[in-house]
Amino acid sequence: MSAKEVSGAKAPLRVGTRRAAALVLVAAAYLGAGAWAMLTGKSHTILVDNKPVAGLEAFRLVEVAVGRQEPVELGRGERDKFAVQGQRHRVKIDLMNGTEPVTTTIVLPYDAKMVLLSLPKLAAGVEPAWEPFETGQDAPPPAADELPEELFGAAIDPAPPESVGD
Amino acid sequence: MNKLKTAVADFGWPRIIIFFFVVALFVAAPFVGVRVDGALSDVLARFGQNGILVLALVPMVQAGAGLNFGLPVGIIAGLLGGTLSMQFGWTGWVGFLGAVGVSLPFAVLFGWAYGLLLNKVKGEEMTIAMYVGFSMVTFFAILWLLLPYSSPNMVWGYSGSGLRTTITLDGYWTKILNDFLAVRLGRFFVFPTGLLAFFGAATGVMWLFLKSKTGTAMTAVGSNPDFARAGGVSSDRMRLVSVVVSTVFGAVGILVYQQSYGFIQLYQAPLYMAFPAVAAILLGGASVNKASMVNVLVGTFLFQAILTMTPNVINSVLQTDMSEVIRIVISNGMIIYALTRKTKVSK
Amino acid sequence: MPDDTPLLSLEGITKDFYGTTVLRDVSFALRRGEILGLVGENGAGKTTLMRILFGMPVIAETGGFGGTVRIDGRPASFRNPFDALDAGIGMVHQEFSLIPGFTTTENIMLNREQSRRNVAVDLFGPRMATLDRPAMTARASKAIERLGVELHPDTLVSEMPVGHKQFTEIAREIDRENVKLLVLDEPTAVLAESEAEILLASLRRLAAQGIGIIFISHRLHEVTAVADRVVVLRDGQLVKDTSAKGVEVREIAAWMVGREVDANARVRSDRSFGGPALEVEHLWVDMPGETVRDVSFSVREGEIFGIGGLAGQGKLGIPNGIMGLFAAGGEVRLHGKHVALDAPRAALDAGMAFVSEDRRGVGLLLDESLDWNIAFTAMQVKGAYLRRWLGGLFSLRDEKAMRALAEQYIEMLEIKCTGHRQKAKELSGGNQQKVCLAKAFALEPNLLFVSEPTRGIDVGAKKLVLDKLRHYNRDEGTTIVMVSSELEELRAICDRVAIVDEGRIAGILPPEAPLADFGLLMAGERAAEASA
Amino acid sequence: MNTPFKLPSAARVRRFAADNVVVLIFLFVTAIAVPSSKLSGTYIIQDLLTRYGRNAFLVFSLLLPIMAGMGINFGMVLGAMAGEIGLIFAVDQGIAGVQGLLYAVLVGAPIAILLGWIAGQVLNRARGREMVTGYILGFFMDGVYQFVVLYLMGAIIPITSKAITLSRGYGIRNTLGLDSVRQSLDKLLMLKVGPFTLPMATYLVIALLAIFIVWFRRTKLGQDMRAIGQDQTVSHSAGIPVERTRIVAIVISTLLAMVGQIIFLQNMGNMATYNAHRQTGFFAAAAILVGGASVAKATIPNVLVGVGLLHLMYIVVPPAGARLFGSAQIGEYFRDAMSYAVIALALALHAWRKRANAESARAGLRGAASGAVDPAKTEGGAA
Repeated sequence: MSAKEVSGAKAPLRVGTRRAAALVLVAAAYLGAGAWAMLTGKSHTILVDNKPVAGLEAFRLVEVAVGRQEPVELGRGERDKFAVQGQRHRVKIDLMNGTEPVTTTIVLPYDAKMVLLSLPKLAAGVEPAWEPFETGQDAPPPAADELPEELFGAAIDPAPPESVGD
Repeated sequence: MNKLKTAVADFGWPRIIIFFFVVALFVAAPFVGVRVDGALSDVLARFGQNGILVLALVPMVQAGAGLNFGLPVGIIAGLLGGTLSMQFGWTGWVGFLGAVGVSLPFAVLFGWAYGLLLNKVKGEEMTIAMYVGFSMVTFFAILWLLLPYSSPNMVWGYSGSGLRTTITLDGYWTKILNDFLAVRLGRFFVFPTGLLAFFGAATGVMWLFLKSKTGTAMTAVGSNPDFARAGGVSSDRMRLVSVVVSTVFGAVGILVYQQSYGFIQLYQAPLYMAFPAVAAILLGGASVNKASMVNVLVGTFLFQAILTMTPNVINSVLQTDMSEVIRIVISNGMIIYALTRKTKVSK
Repeated sequence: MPDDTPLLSLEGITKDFYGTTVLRDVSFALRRGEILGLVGENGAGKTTLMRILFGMPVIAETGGFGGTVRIDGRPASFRNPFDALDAGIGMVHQEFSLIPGFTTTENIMLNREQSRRNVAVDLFGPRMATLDRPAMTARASKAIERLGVELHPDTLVSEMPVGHKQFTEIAREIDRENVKLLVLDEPTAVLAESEAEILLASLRRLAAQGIGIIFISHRLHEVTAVADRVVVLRDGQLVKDTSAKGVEVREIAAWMVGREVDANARVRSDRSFGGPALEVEHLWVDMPGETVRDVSFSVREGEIFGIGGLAGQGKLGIPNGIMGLFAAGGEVRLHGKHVALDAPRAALDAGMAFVSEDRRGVGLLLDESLDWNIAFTAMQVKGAYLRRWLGGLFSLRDEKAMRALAEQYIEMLEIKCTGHRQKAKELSGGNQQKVCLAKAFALEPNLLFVSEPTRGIDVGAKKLVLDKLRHYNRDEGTTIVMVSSELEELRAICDRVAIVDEGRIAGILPPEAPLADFGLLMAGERAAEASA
Repeated sequence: MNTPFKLPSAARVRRFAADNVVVLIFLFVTAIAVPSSKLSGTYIIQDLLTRYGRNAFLVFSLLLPIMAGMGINFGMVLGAMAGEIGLIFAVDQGIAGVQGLLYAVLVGAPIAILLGWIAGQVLNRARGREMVTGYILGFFMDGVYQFVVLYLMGAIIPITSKAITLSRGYGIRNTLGLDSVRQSLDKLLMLKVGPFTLPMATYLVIALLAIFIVWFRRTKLGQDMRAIGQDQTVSHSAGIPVERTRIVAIVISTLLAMVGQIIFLQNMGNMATYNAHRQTGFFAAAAILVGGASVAKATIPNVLVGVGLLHLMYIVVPPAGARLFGSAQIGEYFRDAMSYAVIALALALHAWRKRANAESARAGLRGAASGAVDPAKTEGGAA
């Protein structure tokens, strides 16, 4: 017979182990995909900071780029932010004074939502050049709290005919 | 013991649990600062307000046409009656009774057409009824905008045409039944005599109808269509009658509801109105093919008690408003329970 | 095949349902390549025997059976039909178990599809294998070829003629590699003459390939034509096990129906009848499983007219069609007046009443009380038991009158119940039947159809029901048409008995006619031959 | 024996019309509405292209239950809820882009399987009224969803982001911004053709699903589903595990709906936490029925045609209403009324046809041998 018949009875053991192996594979793929999505998809905000810090001077003018994103120019004491995904990022600093741009790789921890990257530190090779950045509120102030609309609430009784206790 | 067991099984655990839930709510109410007399007054008002809509489900269940998810068909007829009566400028009793009178021919007409359709689709009535109701409501939403209503109390002020989404009945027949011979006891308790009397009368009419020759034939059709056929009864005709009666009660029911509520709500409002009524009758012990007046009374009372008490009591206890969730879960859970139960027609 | 062990042997099979013995000590054997014709009236025990053979759960649920079933000499006990299938026993049922939207191939290979393994099989189990359609078609073609019939593998079942459906079903059974025994239950019932011929030829072919076949049929000439051996069951007992060679159809018919005739059952001295009460011409009825094709007869005033025949031949269709419960056509006249068909109300208004064979389905409102059950039809048809209000503007049920009526019949028919409020479903079968009779009597009909009045009720109730019918006929002068599978019963109380076969009346006999004549009529032999 | 005779051409036209009445009505309405909407062809086509990507996947999830004879799976909203929960977690965890969608799918999958299994069990107990039961089950689970998302999330289920929780400290806000995953699948492979942009990655996913369904039909399981869809009793006696197979059909449908809802929402860019799923089943059902499917038979072309027709109507009717009646609101009500009516009509036609077929099948049993066949009676069987 050309077609191979699927039969559990003929080789139960082999099918059993194959099955188990396949299940392990599925589990591994599920976890692997999850890990990949989490690691590479995690979003971080990098604040690039051109301020004097720990005895290091701020640059007069600096162009900085994270990954392949558009570079931004920062004057002395200025700060900007990059939204990135993943933990490992190349940061390119161009001092705009004819010197070669410096490229460094930084690795952020997974759970750092927002980090403050000091450009003077980075240029001077101080490790680590970033520090976690905590804000009082990590989000825009919430608008008025909205609660769900009722499903068929209006139909049942939108407002009691007479509220309890007058 | 065995008898008790079968009685419990007959009635169904969900109903018993909900029953004790309601009892517990009433018992707990005073401890969390909710006045029982006020709550009871509320429950009674809602009971009368919603009862006729629940009653409207009985004939179709009895005739074996299932739960009338197409109740909005009747509700639309009632809305037509109400708005037309207002347009004619009728107020007070004339207005209310006029609204009922005007809505009846529409209800009979719609019910008849709707019944003809349901007769063609035996076995699938409930899903189709639901969508017939939905399309009727949305179709009439267009008409509310287009029909030449002109009473300034009803149309949008800025454009001068098209009915408002919510029309107040103040000055027309707000609470005309509720306040009729109402008895006030203490500060918090009002007994809505007129409303309950009207509901009682409607229940009586339905009861008499089921006792008539036609009503008997209808019940037999629902109980065993083959038996009825062999007895010379046309099941199509009986089902048609049941749909018409259900639609008429739906029309009257919404008018009673609105006078108690004080507003006419148009457009999308009637879309889901069948669901609470269905939940209530099932809660009262009805099944998909058997329903009685007792089911209506008990079910409406229990259901309205839950709706009134949960926001007050549960919210005081948990410090959060979970009543919406409880209501959704209980009412739909009840419907699912009824739908998944083995139909008890023995064969 | 020179093998002495029989393929199948049944040894002392005994079975009773709740104390009623339906099979008593049945033993016979079947060799390879042999065709065994199994014949018997309804209720002779054929079905039960086959259920035992197939290990149907209903047998175990009702207390198992006595005796031994041996396959190839080894005792076999199947817990469910799938075990039997695995052991190589195939069964072709009377009603088709085919999927209408599937092709011949798909039906033959149903749930035994050839498939190819793929990755998904490892992940989600064998049901993810893809079907190997060419292999399936090849295999189906092989089975069809083995059967020796013309059947296209890609035709949809819904577009097939009936005969081809039957062949598809047989092909499905013989496709199993290990099939050695095939049971066919009335396979020719739905076939035209020519198709039946082809089927019989296929059976011979299969037998020649070494498959043992049990062929159940009421068409005795087919049995004699195809079978090597004939086994006759009557009342649960094996009455004859003989070689089919040289056996006459008439002989088998006599074995099939031949009981001892109750000598004193005949009290039929001074019966006299009026003119024709009911005339039926070219009646056809679409009753599923009981199709009536072309029936004409007439019943005289005051007569008890019996209609008999085997199950599925259409005898039940006759009253159901006349009473308008199933689509019907032809001409029916009651006392010379035309009665509209397809309208139960017309039949009832004409003065006919019907006690249905489907007691629980049509006869009763199981969930309602006895007074409802008894009074309902009279209320709807005659407007009785109603109390009028407001000058007849509307009327309500007269519960008091209904109660009186119910109590009258409870007493008259000796219905055992707790009272008129008891629900019909709580009564025993015999008492339910009496309620059905009461319902018909309450209509005060001038013609009463009674269909299978004694089916499924105990002996005492049986006698009472028959006596009541006889008395009702005598005292009220009501003409009765009684349809029954119990030939004896018909012969005991009827004035004439018609036998229905394949939707037509095969013949009308006086009750005193020899039993073998009745048997022949049931077996599909023409009336001319029977009376010869 | 019964060679199918050629229908006269008028009868054939009538039959075609009867089979496709739903599609024809829709074509008629849109044919009137398109010119009166005064929308440019480019606009309509671009909008349609976007809506295909957004909705087609959801509609595909209805195919398998129909094949298994369970009608339209209105319980697919359960899958939609699972997808939304997945997205809530993806947003909360700050996982962005396509990875965020993948993460949402991975989180949603076990929930969808569980919900699908529950739905399958429930529907197995409601044989013959699967559709209405599925519909109510959607409502019921909506309550449970609300309980979980509004009360448990942030209280028992850890939610880290304050941006999505209500100010009282627990419960998710009514509107969830999906900026981090917004159109990330659509933009993955954007193709510009003339004036149109085509979200090729989304189309690719939909195409893969279509291929999966074609392949699935050819598996043993698919064959079993088809068999059960036609006759449960016969399938059962042939040894096919009917109940299990029906559950599997619902589980797969729920899973697909979960993915479909994620694709839908990534295109929308934000999510009404408590409402997004409520109309999902309705739109999907309307689409597949408009495409000419019935409750018992649905094909991939039905899905594609249906999504196109339904959304064409949704695009053109409101502006047409505004021009014809001076109110876009009328157009909106009109399209809703049309969609509801189409579902009712399609269901009614199917139920009605099923009965007619059963009757003509019974007439066929009588056989041609009878000399007394009443011609008036057999007309239903032939025509």
